[in-house]
Amino acid sequence: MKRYSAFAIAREAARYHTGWERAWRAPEPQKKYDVIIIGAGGHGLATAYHLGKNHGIKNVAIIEKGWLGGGNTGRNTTIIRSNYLQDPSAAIYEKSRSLYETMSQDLNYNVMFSPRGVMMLAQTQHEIRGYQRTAHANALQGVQTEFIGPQKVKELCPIISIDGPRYPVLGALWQARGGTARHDAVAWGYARACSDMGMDILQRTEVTAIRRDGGKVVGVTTTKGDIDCDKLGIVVAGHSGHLADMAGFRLPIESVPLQALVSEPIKPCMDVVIMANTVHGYMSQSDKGEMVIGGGTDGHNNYTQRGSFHHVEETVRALIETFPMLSRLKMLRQWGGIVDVTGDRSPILSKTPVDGIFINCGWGTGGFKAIPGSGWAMADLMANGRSPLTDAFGLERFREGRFIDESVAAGVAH
Amino acid sequence: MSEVQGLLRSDGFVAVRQLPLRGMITVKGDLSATALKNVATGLSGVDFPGPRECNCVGDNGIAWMAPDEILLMVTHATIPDAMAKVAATLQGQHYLAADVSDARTIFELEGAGVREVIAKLAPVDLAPDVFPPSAFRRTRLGQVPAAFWLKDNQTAELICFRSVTQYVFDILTHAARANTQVSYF
Amino acid sequence: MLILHCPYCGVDAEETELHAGGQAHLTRETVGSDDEAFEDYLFMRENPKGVHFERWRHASGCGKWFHAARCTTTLEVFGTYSAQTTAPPREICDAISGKRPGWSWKTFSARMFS
Amino acid sequence: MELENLQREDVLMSTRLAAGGRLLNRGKSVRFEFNGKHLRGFDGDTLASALLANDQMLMGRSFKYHRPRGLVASGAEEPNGLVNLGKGGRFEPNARVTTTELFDGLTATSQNHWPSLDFDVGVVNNYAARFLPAGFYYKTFIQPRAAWKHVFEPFIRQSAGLGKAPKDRDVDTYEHFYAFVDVLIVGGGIAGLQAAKTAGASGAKVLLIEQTGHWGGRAPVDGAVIDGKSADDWINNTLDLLDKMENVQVRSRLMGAGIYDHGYALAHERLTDHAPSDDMPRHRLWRIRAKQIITATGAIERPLSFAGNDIPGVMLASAVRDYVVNYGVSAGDRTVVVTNNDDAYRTAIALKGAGLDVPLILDARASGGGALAEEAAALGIRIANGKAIASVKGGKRVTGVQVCAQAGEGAVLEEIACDAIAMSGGWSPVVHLWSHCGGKLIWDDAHAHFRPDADRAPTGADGEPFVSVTGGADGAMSFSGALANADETARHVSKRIGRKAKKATPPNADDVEMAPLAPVWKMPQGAGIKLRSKMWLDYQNDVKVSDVQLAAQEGFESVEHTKRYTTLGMATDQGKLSNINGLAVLADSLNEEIPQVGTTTFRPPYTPISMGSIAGEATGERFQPLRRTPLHDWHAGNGAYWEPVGHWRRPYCFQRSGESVEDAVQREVKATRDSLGLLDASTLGKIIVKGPDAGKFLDMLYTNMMSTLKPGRCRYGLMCSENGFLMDDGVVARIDEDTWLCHTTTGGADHIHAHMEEWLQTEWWDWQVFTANVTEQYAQIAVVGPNARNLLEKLGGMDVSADALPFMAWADGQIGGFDVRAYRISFSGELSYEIAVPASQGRAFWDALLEAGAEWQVTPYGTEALHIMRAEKGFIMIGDETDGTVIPQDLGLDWALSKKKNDYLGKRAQQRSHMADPDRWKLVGLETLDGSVLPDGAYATADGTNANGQRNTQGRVTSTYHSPTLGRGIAMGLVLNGPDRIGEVIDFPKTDGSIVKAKIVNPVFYDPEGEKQNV
Repeated sequence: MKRYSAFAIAREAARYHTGWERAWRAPEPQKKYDVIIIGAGGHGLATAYHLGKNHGIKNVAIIEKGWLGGGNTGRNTTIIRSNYLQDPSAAIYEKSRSLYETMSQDLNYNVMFSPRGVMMLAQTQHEIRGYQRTAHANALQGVQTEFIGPQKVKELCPIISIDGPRYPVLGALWQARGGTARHDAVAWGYARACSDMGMDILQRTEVTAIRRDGGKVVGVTTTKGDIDCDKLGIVVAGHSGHLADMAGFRLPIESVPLQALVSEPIKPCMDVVIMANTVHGYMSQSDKGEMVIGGGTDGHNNYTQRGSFHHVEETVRALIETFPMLSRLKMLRQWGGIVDVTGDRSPILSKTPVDGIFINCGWGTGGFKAIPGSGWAMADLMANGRSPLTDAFGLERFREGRFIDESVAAGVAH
Repeated sequence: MSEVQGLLRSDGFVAVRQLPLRGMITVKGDLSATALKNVATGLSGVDFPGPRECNCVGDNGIAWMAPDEILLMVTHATIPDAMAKVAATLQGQHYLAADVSDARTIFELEGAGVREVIAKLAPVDLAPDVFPPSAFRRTRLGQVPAAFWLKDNQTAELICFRSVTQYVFDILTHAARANTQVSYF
Repeated sequence: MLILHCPYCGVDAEETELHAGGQAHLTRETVGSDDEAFEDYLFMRENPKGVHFERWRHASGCGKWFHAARCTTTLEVFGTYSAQTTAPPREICDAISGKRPGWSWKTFSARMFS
Repeated sequence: MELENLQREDVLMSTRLAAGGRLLNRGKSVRFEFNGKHLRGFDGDTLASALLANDQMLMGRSFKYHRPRGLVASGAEEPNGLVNLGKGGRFEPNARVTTTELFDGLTATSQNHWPSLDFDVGVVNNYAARFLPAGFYYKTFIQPRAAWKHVFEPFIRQSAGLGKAPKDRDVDTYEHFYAFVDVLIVGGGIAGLQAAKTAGASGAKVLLIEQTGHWGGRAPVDGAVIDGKSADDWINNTLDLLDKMENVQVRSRLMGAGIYDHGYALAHERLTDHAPSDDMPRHRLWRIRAKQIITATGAIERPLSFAGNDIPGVMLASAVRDYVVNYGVSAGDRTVVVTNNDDAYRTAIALKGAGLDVPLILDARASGGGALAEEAAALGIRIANGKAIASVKGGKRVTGVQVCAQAGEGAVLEEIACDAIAMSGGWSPVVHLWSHCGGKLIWDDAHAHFRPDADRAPTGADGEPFVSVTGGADGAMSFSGALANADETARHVSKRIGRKAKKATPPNADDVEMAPLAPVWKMPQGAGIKLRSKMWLDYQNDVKVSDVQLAAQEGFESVEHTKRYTTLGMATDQGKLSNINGLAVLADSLNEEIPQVGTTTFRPPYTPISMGSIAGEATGERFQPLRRTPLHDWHAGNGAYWEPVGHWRRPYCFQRSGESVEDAVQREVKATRDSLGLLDASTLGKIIVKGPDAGKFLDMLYTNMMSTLKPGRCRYGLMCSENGFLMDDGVVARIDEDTWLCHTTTGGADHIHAHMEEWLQTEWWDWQVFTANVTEQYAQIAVVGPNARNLLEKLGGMDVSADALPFMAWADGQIGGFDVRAYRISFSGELSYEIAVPASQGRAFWDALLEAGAEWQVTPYGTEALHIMRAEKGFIMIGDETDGTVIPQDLGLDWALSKKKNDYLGKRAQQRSHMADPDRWKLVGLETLDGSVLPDGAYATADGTNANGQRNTQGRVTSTYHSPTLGRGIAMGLVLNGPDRIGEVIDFPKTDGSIVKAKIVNPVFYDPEGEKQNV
């Protein structure tokens, strides 16, 4: 694989860039792999990457129904933070955030990780207390956050209106080392690295059946024929229930649309990521200049990748209340993604009732920030049968009543 | 906007007026039972409404709220007697009657554009052939629950919860501002 | 932006007047049921790509809960009906089978309670 | 030599023609300002036509290379003409000049350049263009790690973006409107008008909407003759006819923005953009429910890809024609036309007709054109068939073209001086609205475009198609074709809604014979990489043919990959001009057919709509409902420091002048404990539960027994979710044999009522129970403190003595002449009554209490004093001690969990292993050794770290206050085995790392025997 660098670009420029090679191979499937990962989204590719990098397991296929990175990886609002309340969440999200810091170098692919800081606004007394609690928890979890006052909020984000009228900003939970990254690049960078390790990324290949020998998985049937494997990872946000059904087990999952929108691009005016949970909206400005805005989920199952417009209305009016300047911007584009929501709104990284099948799902609205950590942990789980980062996220927790509930800190799990 | 004796009022292309307290009793029970029908019509002096209808003359009326619920309207002062009458009549039956007069605010909207003022705020088809006078609708007005009916093609009465009186007045007034007619209906 | 017909008050209500209540026809498990049955009752959901039975409340209307049969991939609504049932009525099932040949309530419930 | 002359004349180009301009009112001159220059236009101009008329072709700079950008189009598809419009509270970035109607006093500045439009430093990117191909950022700026955030990213962000960020609060207002129709028709061209006519004739309710301020679309510009009349006449007749139809509404300046499920359509109306006004809404967002929707959105002309096709002066042929015919403006004096189809000849003919020079028509088709070509030739215009543009000469303005053979590799045959180029690569139907809700497309080889596939239309709630398409949007490329198609579509749609349109023959238009188009995706065919690197696909985002080819070469084979890798079609025009051309280049690079490659997804809105219109009326005071208690105004007038609780505002405390919030709270607590306090408790939920099965129902709802409660008595109850967690609490009063009144928390009122109804309607529907939420019927006031009884007795009317009204009893009666219901309950540990009066009496009763209570220095207190007093008593608070993960057992509330009942909501859940775990954290009191106040939300550390390196913990603070009563900090918290560890001291680190030591104590800090409340 030719390394990317300014020099490489200069070299290629001389010949009008006719010399660049494919970022990833387009192979035909082998008969058998040690590990098959279903789903070439960020989480699936990251899992494969870490299987190879951390555990030397490189005879791996990643099977993708459509195009790699074509699901929620490329449809989210790219927020990266780890200021979660509960220990298990903080552990995996902080692992993830730290991996983001070196991802461009690790992958030799610029994923544009921009640690510009993430701010969760406290606009009620209840939120203040919730975020102060989170700040205390984070301090013991090794997550660097602080609770800041309204003036600091205004300094960090001049376009915000801190004096209401309706919901004055009373403070914020501030994680200076949170930020954003270029979502597509994360998938592309991992894909290029996996391909370079000899892994096969099989795009436009749909899994139509999961083959078992009694209680153990032996392979999958795809639109390109049968492929055998020893271990199978299901990492298909939005379609997890469907795949689990094929494998013969059920999940505590519901799939709902989550909506997002962007404004037309404007010159830089906001260099932080803002989350306002009382009014429910979150926003950052992309490098292109668009205000990237995320909102809520619909309350009903829906696989159309089209949400209901009134959620967009709720989000936009809420953000205009806190950012009056938005009113005269225009909405350029709105879209929806399908997210898997679990009983406690925390993810599932777990063994399954079928021997050899592992599942990674249920990230709800918070999946992007977790990609590298989730891949790291999932690879650990698949290679070693358990991982300290995934122990708390097992399927059995619902039976035991041992939930990981993040909503308690007045924070929603975006 | 001005305040006359504490009652809100604004005049745009449609006038928005808060009306004085009206006696309102939520009655839940078997709407097909004669006793219930009789006490309701007896107290209000109007015919018992069919589904999605409201019959109302002045302060007295009956609105069909749900298959097992009506809103009985009487003059505010007569509430104690009305409550007693209902209790006496329906005694022994399974029913619920609650005085909700003070939990509600009632507005009157008056003007040729009354339909479109409501249509700016509620997801309801107010076309004359679809929503004639005496049609009654419980729905969402802006961000709060509300119910309304047309007394005639110029006049509507609208009920909301007391705590959001100011909000409902504000959005109605905004919708009724002069020069903002849609001229749709 | 869905529109559903409220079988109680007869209003065609739009989504903003309704409250979604999740999967319909769950059987309540309680004291005496084993952990698995109880877990199923609380958390395991059909979440189908296709025909789905769900609960809705006409929240800013007559306040009644009702059931809807809806396709989660096309959002086609096959019908709405009383919430006071433990299984979809025959005409609803027929309507669905008419539109989705090969479908039947049994296969649905079988998967649901397997 | 000739070229030099042209350079000099350059400044004289593009002026208003002496005659023409069907949309202009030449009688009315309009003043406006661009980049500080004071200019004039006419009423009827767009900002684009007015700027052009003032010789202002250069309008902005491109996104990436900051290349000079001029007008390309005349409508919504314009990618380049974007300006900062207006000032202050009416400032709008990225306003599209082609859809901005000129008005007197309009001010605009160009965007994305520094220091000036003519000299832009950012253009260095242009000289470096060869080093900045598609996706170059992914390949560089990788080392050193910190550089991206601090060096590269700021630079890229600065040069990206377009307009300036608005600074001031919007001074305009917005609103929504709901419309319900049988048939919505989007697009007011001749097809839309005809469809409205036919659908209207069926009696259906029809709404016809048009995004611009005028009707008829392209037909008048293209000289259509319909039923022997000029297009303009036919349009006006038709409008009159529609106006007479009661069941038809036509609206202009109303753009179909998006189509959503179940017939929901979004339309954006611009009421004052063309005439700013303070007393009208700027925009109105229509939410339309249509049984059927017809999109008659027409088609958009495609550019041709030749080297230098982005130089100002290169425009769509149709746009050049529009400016001449509609606005009497010439884009240039010498215009070379280049095309692969007949339509562009109309431009040459129109220009000639306007007395302008057309030195040459380059027709890429070896076989040339049809009737229109002959007409052009007859006018003496030179036509070169099979010829193409090798490259365009010029910098900030076209100065000439180099001609080559389309079939070749670009060898220059001759050079022609010109100052404008009118190009046409064919037409693409506007399929956006069709596609928003799932409509699929098919590839039409003859016209080389995608058009809607009628067999795969969007389907509605009934599973049947609800969107149809007609006219140019359906690929009908002739007038008569469009009209016939419109009539047929409208009939079909009418049938779908059970109506029938009267028989009538569709109008007939004279069509010229057209020669077939020849797809041309690259010009010339064999262009080498040098030329391909100068062929622009996306003008705004600077995406070239070579970029798309590079993406394909690197394996970005999905159209979505290519789009995201190159940013093709991601600009503010969302690829209206570039998508098909880019797709064709991609297909070519992959050796696939265009339909195999497919298109990207079309998402709403069709063109960008204002955020303000989306928020509608919900701004400022109307942003959200603010719920007010009957005493709200008194609070507001007496120093209330508000705390939002749900949509309510409750006084946190009442600040006196010069008093801090903290001092006020402490004062209120002391005054209440020492003498007499009043609390507005009106927000507490009050729900009547009545019926033969009400007791049985409440026994299921509450963890404790309610059926055994005696009439006249009250009982504190807990409610759990079916998942076992404590969700609400409150005092339940039994009113009579079959009636209970349940108090809930403030936040609980609505959702607990909904919770009750849910169980009654969906699980226990055979139980005879009715409920009613009467929360707002009453003003409820807590009269608290040693003098509470004295106050009520002073007002007189009912016996409130310990015997007549003992603790946890209630009674109806009169106090001070008010009809009241008095509850003898206490949440403060003091002698306390909660008195409910009808809401309309609330304020008067409150005033009476204040007046009579003066002798005991009666003190209204807020929520914080309430919290402190309940904490001093060790009472839990929902939302403080509970957070959705806490069960009653954690809070030592086992006494409230009935052992007699074999079932209640949450009981089974609480038997699960984790909830039955003896090691759950349990409620205790906490006292700092130094008397300080424990930090809110602090955790107690345990030894060591867990497997993930996180510090182990053994408890946390749930509420913490300074107690004025005890003069020290007190707190409640959940601690591992807490109740068994009374007296033990544990560590609570602050966020700064310093440790606060606290002793585990009994949570009841004040009057543990309860003597005070029980007097």
